[in-house]
Amino acid sequence: MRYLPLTPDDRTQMLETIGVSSIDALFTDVPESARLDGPVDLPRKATELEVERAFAKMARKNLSAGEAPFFVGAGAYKHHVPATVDHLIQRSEFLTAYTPYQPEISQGTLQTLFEFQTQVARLTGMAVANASMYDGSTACAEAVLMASRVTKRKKAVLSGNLHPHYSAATATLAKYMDIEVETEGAAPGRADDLVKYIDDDTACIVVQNPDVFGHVRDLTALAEAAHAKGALLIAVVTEIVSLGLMTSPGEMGADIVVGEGQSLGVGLQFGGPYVGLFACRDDRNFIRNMPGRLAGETVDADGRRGFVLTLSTREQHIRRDKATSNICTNSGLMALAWTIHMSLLGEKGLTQLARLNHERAIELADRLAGIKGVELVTDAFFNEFTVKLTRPATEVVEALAQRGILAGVPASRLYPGQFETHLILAATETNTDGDLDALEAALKEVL
Amino acid sequence: MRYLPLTPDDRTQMLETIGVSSIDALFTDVPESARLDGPVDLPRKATELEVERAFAKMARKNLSAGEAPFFVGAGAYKHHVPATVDHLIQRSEFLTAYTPYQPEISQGTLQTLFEFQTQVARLTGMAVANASMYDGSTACAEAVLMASRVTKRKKAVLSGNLHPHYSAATATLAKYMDIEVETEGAAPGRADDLVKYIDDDTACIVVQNPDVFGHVRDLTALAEAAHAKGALLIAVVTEIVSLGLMTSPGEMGADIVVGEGQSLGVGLQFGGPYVGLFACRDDRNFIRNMPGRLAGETVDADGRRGFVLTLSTREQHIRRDKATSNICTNSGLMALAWTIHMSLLGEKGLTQLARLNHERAIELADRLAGIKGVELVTDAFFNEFTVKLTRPATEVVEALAQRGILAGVPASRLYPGQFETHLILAATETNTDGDLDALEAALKEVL
Amino acid sequence: QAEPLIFERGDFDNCGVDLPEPKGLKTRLDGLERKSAIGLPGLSEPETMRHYVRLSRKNYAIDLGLYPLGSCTMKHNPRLNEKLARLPGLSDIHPMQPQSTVQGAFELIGELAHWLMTLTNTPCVSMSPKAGAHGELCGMMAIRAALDARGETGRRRVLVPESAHGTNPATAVQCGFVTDEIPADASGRVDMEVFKSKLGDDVAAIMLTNPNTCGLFERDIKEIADLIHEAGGYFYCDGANFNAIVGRVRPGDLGIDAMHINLHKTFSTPHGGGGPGSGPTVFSEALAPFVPVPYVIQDGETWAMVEHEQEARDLSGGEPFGRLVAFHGQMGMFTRALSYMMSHGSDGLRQVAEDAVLNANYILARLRGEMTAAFEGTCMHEALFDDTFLKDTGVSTLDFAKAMIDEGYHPMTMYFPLVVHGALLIEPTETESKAGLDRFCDTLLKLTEAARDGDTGRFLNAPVHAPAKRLDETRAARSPVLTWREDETAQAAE
Amino acid sequence: QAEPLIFERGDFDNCGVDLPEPKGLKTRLDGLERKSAIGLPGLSEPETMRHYVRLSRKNYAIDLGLYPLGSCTMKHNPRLNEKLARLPGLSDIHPMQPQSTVQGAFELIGELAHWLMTLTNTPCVSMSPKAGAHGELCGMMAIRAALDARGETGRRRVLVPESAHGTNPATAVQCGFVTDEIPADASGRVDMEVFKSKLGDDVAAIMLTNPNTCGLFERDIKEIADLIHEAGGYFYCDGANFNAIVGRVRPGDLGIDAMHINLHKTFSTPHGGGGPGSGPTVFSEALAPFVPVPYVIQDGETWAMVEHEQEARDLSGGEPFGRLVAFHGQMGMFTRALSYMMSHGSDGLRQVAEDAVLNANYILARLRGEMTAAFEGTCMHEALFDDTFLKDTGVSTLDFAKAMIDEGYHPMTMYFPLVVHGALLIEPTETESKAGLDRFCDTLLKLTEAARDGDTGRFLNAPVHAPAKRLDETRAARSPVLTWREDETAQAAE
Repeated sequence: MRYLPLTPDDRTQMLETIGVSSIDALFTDVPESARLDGPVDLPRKATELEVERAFAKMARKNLSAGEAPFFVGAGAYKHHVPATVDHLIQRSEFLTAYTPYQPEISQGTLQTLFEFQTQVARLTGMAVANASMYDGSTACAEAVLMASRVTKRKKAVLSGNLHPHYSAATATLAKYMDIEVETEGAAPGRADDLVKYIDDDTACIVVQNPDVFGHVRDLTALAEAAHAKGALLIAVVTEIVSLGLMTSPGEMGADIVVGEGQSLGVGLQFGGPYVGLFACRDDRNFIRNMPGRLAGETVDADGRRGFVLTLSTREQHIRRDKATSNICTNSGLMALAWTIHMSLLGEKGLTQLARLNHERAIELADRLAGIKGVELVTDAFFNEFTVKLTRPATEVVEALAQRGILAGVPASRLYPGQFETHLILAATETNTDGDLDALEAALKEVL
Repeated sequence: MRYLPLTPDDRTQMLETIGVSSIDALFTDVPESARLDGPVDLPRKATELEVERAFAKMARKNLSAGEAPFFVGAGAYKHHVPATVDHLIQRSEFLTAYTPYQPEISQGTLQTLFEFQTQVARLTGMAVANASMYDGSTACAEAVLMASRVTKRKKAVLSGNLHPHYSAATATLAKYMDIEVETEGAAPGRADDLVKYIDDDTACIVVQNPDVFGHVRDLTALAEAAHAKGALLIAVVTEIVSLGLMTSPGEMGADIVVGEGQSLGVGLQFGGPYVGLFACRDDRNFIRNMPGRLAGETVDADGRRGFVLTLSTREQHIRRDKATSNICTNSGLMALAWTIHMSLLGEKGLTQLARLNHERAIELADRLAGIKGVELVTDAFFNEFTVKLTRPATEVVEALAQRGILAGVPASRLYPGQFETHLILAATETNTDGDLDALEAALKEVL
Repeated sequence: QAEPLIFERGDFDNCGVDLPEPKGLKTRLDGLERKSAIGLPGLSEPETMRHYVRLSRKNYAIDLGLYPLGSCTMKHNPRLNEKLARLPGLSDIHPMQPQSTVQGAFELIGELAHWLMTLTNTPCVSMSPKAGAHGELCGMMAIRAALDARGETGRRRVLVPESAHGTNPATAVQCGFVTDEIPADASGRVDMEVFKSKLGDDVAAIMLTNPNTCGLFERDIKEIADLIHEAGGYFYCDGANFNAIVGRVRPGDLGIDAMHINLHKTFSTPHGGGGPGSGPTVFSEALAPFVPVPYVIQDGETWAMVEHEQEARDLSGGEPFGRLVAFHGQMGMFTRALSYMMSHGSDGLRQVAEDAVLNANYILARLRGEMTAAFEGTCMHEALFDDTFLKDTGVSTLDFAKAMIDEGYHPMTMYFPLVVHGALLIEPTETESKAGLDRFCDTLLKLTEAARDGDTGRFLNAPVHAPAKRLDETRAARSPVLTWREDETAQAAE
Repeated sequence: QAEPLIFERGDFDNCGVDLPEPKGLKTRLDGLERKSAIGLPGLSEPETMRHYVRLSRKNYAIDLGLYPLGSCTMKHNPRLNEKLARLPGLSDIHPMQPQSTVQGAFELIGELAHWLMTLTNTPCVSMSPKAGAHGELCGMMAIRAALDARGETGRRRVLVPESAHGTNPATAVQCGFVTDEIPADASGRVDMEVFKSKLGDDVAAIMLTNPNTCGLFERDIKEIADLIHEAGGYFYCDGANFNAIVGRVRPGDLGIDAMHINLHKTFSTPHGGGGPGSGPTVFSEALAPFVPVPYVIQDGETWAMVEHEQEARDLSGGEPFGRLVAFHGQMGMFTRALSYMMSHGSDGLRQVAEDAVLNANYILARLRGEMTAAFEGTCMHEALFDDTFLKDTGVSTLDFAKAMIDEGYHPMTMYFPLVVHGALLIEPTETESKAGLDRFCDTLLKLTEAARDGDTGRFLNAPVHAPAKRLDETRAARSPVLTWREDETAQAAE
C-alpha cells in the first residue's frame, strides 16, 4: 500500500527485535471473541485512479455554485477566493502541522493566529478575539455559556431572527447546562422586540445582524437595555463581509461578538469546515471565561519577540472538568485562510468588496421587486434580503433548480411550517449581470 | 494592480530620491516617435474572477482526455500522475527558483537534478545523462549535432519510422549547420533497413523504438553496422514507460539515447512543456560535447557533499560562439516532476506500470483485429500499434470524436498524402474495460 | 530572521486583490454605514506570498519528519485527498441548495457513514460533530437524552479513568454530569475493583479510551461493558486511538454504546496547525433514536437529509437530542477521509493497525533498556515512558523533549497521561519507515546517554537550532498580549 | 542536515504507487523483454513527500525574498496562473487530438498571439520556441531563410555587441553565421562609429538586446535599424529585457525584424529551477513568410492549425524554414502568460514597465554613492555596477555576492555583462515594495562599508548561513561525477 513504508522484510526483522513471533502476538489483549481474523466486509484497496474516478462520479451528481446563477445565502456565502489563499494553506508546514504546543517550532502558526486575532478584534470592534472556533453556530452557543459564566445567570434571550440552526445549536448546548433559552417569534423584514424579555436573571440577549432574513438593525438601544439590567449583548454576524461597510457590533455596544468567517478564504464546502469568530470586550473576567485557544505575545530566552498559546488554564487539557469548554480543536487552517484573504484585502479591499456586495443586492432587490408576484420584505439590508412570492417558495426554488438556477433558501426550510412563500436571496460580487437576467427571466416564468 | 506593491506615495518619494520629476524622465532615451502616450489597444486590467471566467470558457470548448475514452499517442501519452507529484512541484522553493547558479542556496534543485540524471542514465542503459532538454524532439536534433561534433562527420541517417515531427525538427536544426540528412521511407509495422545508408561520412543513424507506428525492433545489429563504419547509433524513445519492460537502448548498443519524458509526471498539456531526456556513453569526448546542463557532485568548504552545475565551459554563457549549443534553459520543473514520479514508482512500480500498458494494448489490438474492416499492421509492439481500416482514418477519427471518443492519430496527419487508412492507437493503464467496449462498438458503427 | 507582523508591514491603502469599481449606488443600510476606520492593513499579492511562506518555514510539520505525538496520531497526509476535496462538484456546493442538486454530496456522506458503521459494527452514526471533543459531546448528550427518556433524573455520575483525555471530564460536565475518577491498576489499565465499587444507580456512564492513553488495550473491556450495562449505565468509548485497532477490532463487538472517531487522526485529514477536525460518532441500537439532526437517509436511488427534529420524529419515531451545529458537519473532511479509506480498503486499514502497533512496539523494544518504560509487556500504537531514567540528571522531561528539537524532531507528548511521573508518550504511526524509526531511536539513545553523562547544558538551553529559543510562557499568561497594538512597533524594533 | 540520495534511501522492492495486478498475458515484444535489473529505487509516498519537501528547503526562491538577477527578471509568480494552467480542459488535452475537439486551445493560443503582436506592433508571431534561446534560433533561422530566398549566400556575418548574452553568438553560429563583435561606447551603448564601419554586403543581421544588458536603452536604435536595413541586413532584437518597456514602447515601432519574448521573464511564468521557458518570436512583414510550422489560423468562428510546410505554402504562399519542435510549443506556459497579461491589462502592463524602471533607478540612486555605477545617468530596469568600489579591499565581486547570501538575499548577476570589470547587475523588477528595496539597499551599504573597513573574513568565508558552504566547482569540473554510483554510499557516510 502506497502510504505504508514497511516492507515484509522490515516487518519480520522488527518482530524479531520485539521478540514476538507474529503480529497477532501484539493483539493478545483483545478479547478473543472480538478479534477479526480477516478484513471487514468493505472493498479492498484501490489505486489513486480508481479513487479519483469514484469521487468524480459523485461530484458530477451535484450542481456546483460556479456552474449556475447562484443566490443562496442564509449563513454561507459564495465569494471569490484568491488563488493565493488556497496555495498558501497547502504549504506542508501549515497543512501538516499539529496544534502549536511546541512554540519554538510553531512560530509560523502562532504568529498567523496572533495576526488573525487582531484582525478579528478590529473588524468586530472588540478588544480581543480567540484563535477561532469550529464555526459560527458553535461560537454562538459557546458565547451564551460564557455569558452565563460571566454574569452567573441562567437565562438567555435569542432573537427570533437569529439563524434557526444557530438557535438550535445554542439551545442544545444550553439544555443540559440548565440555561433557560427564550426565543421571540421570527419577523421577516423587521427587528424583533427583545427588550421586554430582559430581566434580572438574563445573562444575555443574542441578536444577529444582518439577521437571517437579511434585515439590518441598530443594536445600540438593545445594548443599553441589556446593560441596564446587567445582561450582556451577544451580536452574531454570519456574513462577515458586511462589516466592511457597516458599523461594527462593538461600536454599537456588543459585549461579545461571534461570527461565521466562511465568507473570507474558506468557500462553501457544503457546510464545513468553516471558521468561527469569537471576540469580546477587554475585561479580565471575560478573557478568563473565553472558550477556545488564544495566541499571545511573549519573548524567548534571547529576549526576542515570540508567540505562544496562552491562558490555557481555561482549557480542558489542564482544567479537565473545570474547563471553560471541552474544545480542544480550533479551525486553524480555515483561520489561516481567513487571515490570508483579509491581509490581501486590507481595509481598502474589504470596504470595496462590501460595497460591491451591497450594490449587487440592491440591484437584484429592485429587479425582483419589479416582477409581478414578488414583494420585497426587507427594506434595509446588506447583501441578502427576503421576498414574498405568490407561490410556495420551495416549489419555486425547485422549478428554478430544474432550469439550472440556484435561487435562494425558502424561509420554510429554516422555519418548518412558517413563511411558506418567503424566499431569502443573497447576491455577492460573484454575480454577473447575466446571473441577474437569468433569475429575473426564470422567475417571471415560474410565478 | 494586485501584483504591484508600490503605492502612489511610494512612487512620488522614489522619484524624488532619484532626482527626476516624473516617470517619463526615465524614458527619455526612447526615440520620441516610439513613445506611447497611453496604453496600447488591448483590454484593461481584469479581476481574478474575470480572468478565471475567460479561461473556463476556453477550457470548456475542448474535449479533455479524462472525459473521453482516449487512445491518442504518437509521441505523447496519457498516464495517471500521482497527486503528490503536482503538489511537490508547486512548492514555492522549487517552482519559483531560478537556474541553480548559486549552488549554496540551490542544493534542492541540484540534488534532484543529480538524482534525475542517475535515473535517466540507468533507465536508458547509459553511463551519463544531462539535466534535461526542452523535449524529445529537440533532444533528438541536438543529439545529431553532437554526433556530428564527436565524429567530425556531416551526414545523419534518419529512420523513416522516426516520428515525423522529430525528423522535421532535426532536419531544421541540421540544415544551416550543413549536416546532410537522409531519410528512409516510412514502413508501418516493420523495421526499415538503414544499414544501406551507412558510409564513411555518416555521423549517426537515428532510430526510434518503439517507432512512431508502435513497432518494436532489436537495435543490436544496427548498432554493430554503425560502429563498424565509425558512426554512432542514436536511439529515440518517445514512450519512456516502455523501458520498464523492454531491453534498454544502451544494452542494444546505442551511443546516445534521447527521449521524451512526458509520460512520467508531466501530463499531456497539449504538447508542452515536456521534458527531453538525453543520455550517452561514458566517454570524455562525448561528455564534453553534450548539450545542456549537467549537475555534478563535489564538496563544500567543510568537505561535505554538495552539488553544482558543472562542465559549463561547454555552454553558451561561457563559450559564446564556441558553445556546444545555444541552450540556456532546461525543463527543470518537468524534470522534477519526472524524477518524483519515478521515485514513487521505483523499479517495481515502473515494471508493473509497463506491463499494464502492454497488456491493455494487447487486449485492444486483439479486439480491434476482430472487427471486420480492421487489419492489425503491427505485430510486435509495446502500448501502441497501427491498424489499417477500410475507410480514411481521418474520417473515422472525426466520426468517433463526434461520439465523444478520441480514437488515435491518423497516420496521414503525420505523413501528409500517405497511409490514408492507417490509424495509430495507444492504450495505457488509464483505459478501462468500458473505454475498450466503447471504442469497439463505435468503430463497428462507423466502418 | 524575525518576520514583522502585517500590522507593521502593511498599509491601509494597499491591497492585494483587484475588484471592479462600485457604481456608487445609494446605500440601504438604514444609517448603519461604518463611520470609523477599521485598522486593517493590506499587502500586495507578492508581499502576502512572502509573509506566509516565510512564516510557514518557522513550523515543524509531518511532511518534514517524524511527529511522534502520543494520542494525536500524526501520520502522512496524502495529497490525493487534498485534490479530491477541491473538486468543484464537492467543494463549491452550498449546504442549503435544493436537495435534488446535491445528491452526490449526500451519497458521499452516506458512503462514509457506511464505512464507519462497518468498521465499528454499529447501526448508526452522527456526522455532525466538528471535532473529537464535539463527538464526545454528541455521544454524551445522546446518553443524557436516553437517561432523560427513561426518566432517570438521578443518574448523573460519570466514571472516568484518571488516564483519560481532559476532554472527557470537560464534556461530561457540559452535559450536566459530575465525574468520578477511576485510578489505573499496576498494569496501566482500569482498576476493576475500584470500578466495580463505584457502580450504582446514580451512574450514568463510563467514558473509556481504548486502547487507553497509556497505549494499552483494556483487557477487561467486555466485562466493563457488561457491568456498566447491568448497572443501568452506558458505555462511551473515546475513539482517539482507533488507529491502533481499525480493521482488526470492531468496537461494536466490545459492547460500546457510543464512540467518536477522529477523522483527522485515524483517517488522516490534515491537522492544519490545530484544526479543523471532524468527529463522527457511532451509536448502539440503544442510543440510535437520540442522534441529533441532521442526517442523510436513502430511499432507493434518492438521498435526502433530515434537517428538523419533528421530521425525525415523524419519519422514524426518533427523539433527536437537538442539533449540534449549523448545516451538515465537516464535508471537506469527509471527502478526505473517504478517499483515504477507499485507498486503503479493508485490507489496507487492517494493515494500518498492524503496522502502527508494530512500529510502536519496535520503538518500545529498542528504547526500553535505556529509557524507562512505564509498564511491562508490549504496547499497542504508542509507547509510554516515565522520567525515572532522568532521575538525578538535572534534566526534566521538558528539557529532554526540547533537546529533541535540536536533533530535528518534534517532541513526543509530555506529562500525559497523568498516571505516570513525567510521562513521555511516543506514537510513531504506520507511515514511518523502519530506517526512520532507527534514526529516531538512535537519537533518543544518544540523548539519554548525554543526560546520564551530565551534559545538562545541551538540555537546559535547548532548543538552539530552532526558529525561536525557549519561550517565556509565564510572562505570556501573566500579562496577556492577545492582539497587536500600535505602540508595539517600537518595542519590536528594540 | 544532509539529505541522503534516493539511491541511498530507497529500495528496489518498495513502491509509492498502487497499481492493479497485471493479468499475465503473453508479451508481444519480439523477444525484447528486459533481462536485467534497472537499478531504480522506490520510496513509499510518505518518504517521497519528505525527501522533496526537505530538499526544497535548501533552495532560495522568489517567494522567499528578492531575487535581483539582472537580465533574468525574477518577479512574483501569481498562483492564479498555476490554477488556470491546471484546468483539465487546458492541461489534459493531447496535441494530436482532432482539431474540432481543441478549439478552445487554439483560441487561447490565438489570443495570446494577438496580445504579443499588439504589444510589439508586429504582424506575425511564432509560438513554437521552447525558451528564449530557442526563440533566437527561430528568429535567426527566419533571417537565414529570407537571405537564402533572396539568394544572398554571401551574407553570413552577424554583428553582435560585446554586451550581448552568450546565446546570441551561439545562436548565430547554429544558423551558419559567423559573429562580429561591436564594442560598447563610453555610455554603455553600441559604438555607432564602429557599427557603421562594420556594415557591408556580407552582413546578414545585427543582434541587439534592447534595453541592453547594461540596463540602458539604445538611444540610436532607429538609426541602427535604418542602417542595417539599408545595408541589406536584418535586425534581430533580443527581447530578454522587454519587461522594461512593455506597454510603453512597441519594438515594431523601432524597426526590428524579429524578437523573441521570454514568457518566463516579462510575463512571469515560473522559472522552475531552470525551466521550462517559452520564447514566442515576433516578426516583421519581411520575415513573416518564413515562420516555421505549426501555427494557428482563424476562419470565422473556427480555428485550425497549420502543421505542414506544404500546407503553409498552399494556404498563404509562405516558405516556412521548417519545424522547430514536435507539437505546438509550451501550451502550459501560454496559459500562465495570458492569464498574467489579461490580469494586468494594457494599463497594468504599462505600469509594470514604469515600476520596474522606477525600482531599478531607486536602487541606483541609493547605492551609487557607495558602490560604483558603471555608467552615468539613469538606467532602465536594471542597475549596473562595477567592482571599482571593492578595489584594494581584498574582496571580489564573487565574495561580495556570497556575503549577500548570509544576509538572506540571492546575489545579483555577477561578471556579466563583460563590458565592465567585475560587473554586478541588479534587477529588482516591479513586484518589489519600496520598503523591501530599502532593506536591500541598507544591506548592500552595510556590506560595502564592511568591505571598506577590512572585514574581509565575512566575505571570503561566505556564505556561512546557508544550506551549504562555498562549493568546489573546480573539483566538480576536473573529475566529473554526474551520476550516483554504489560505492558512494560509503563516501557519503564519511
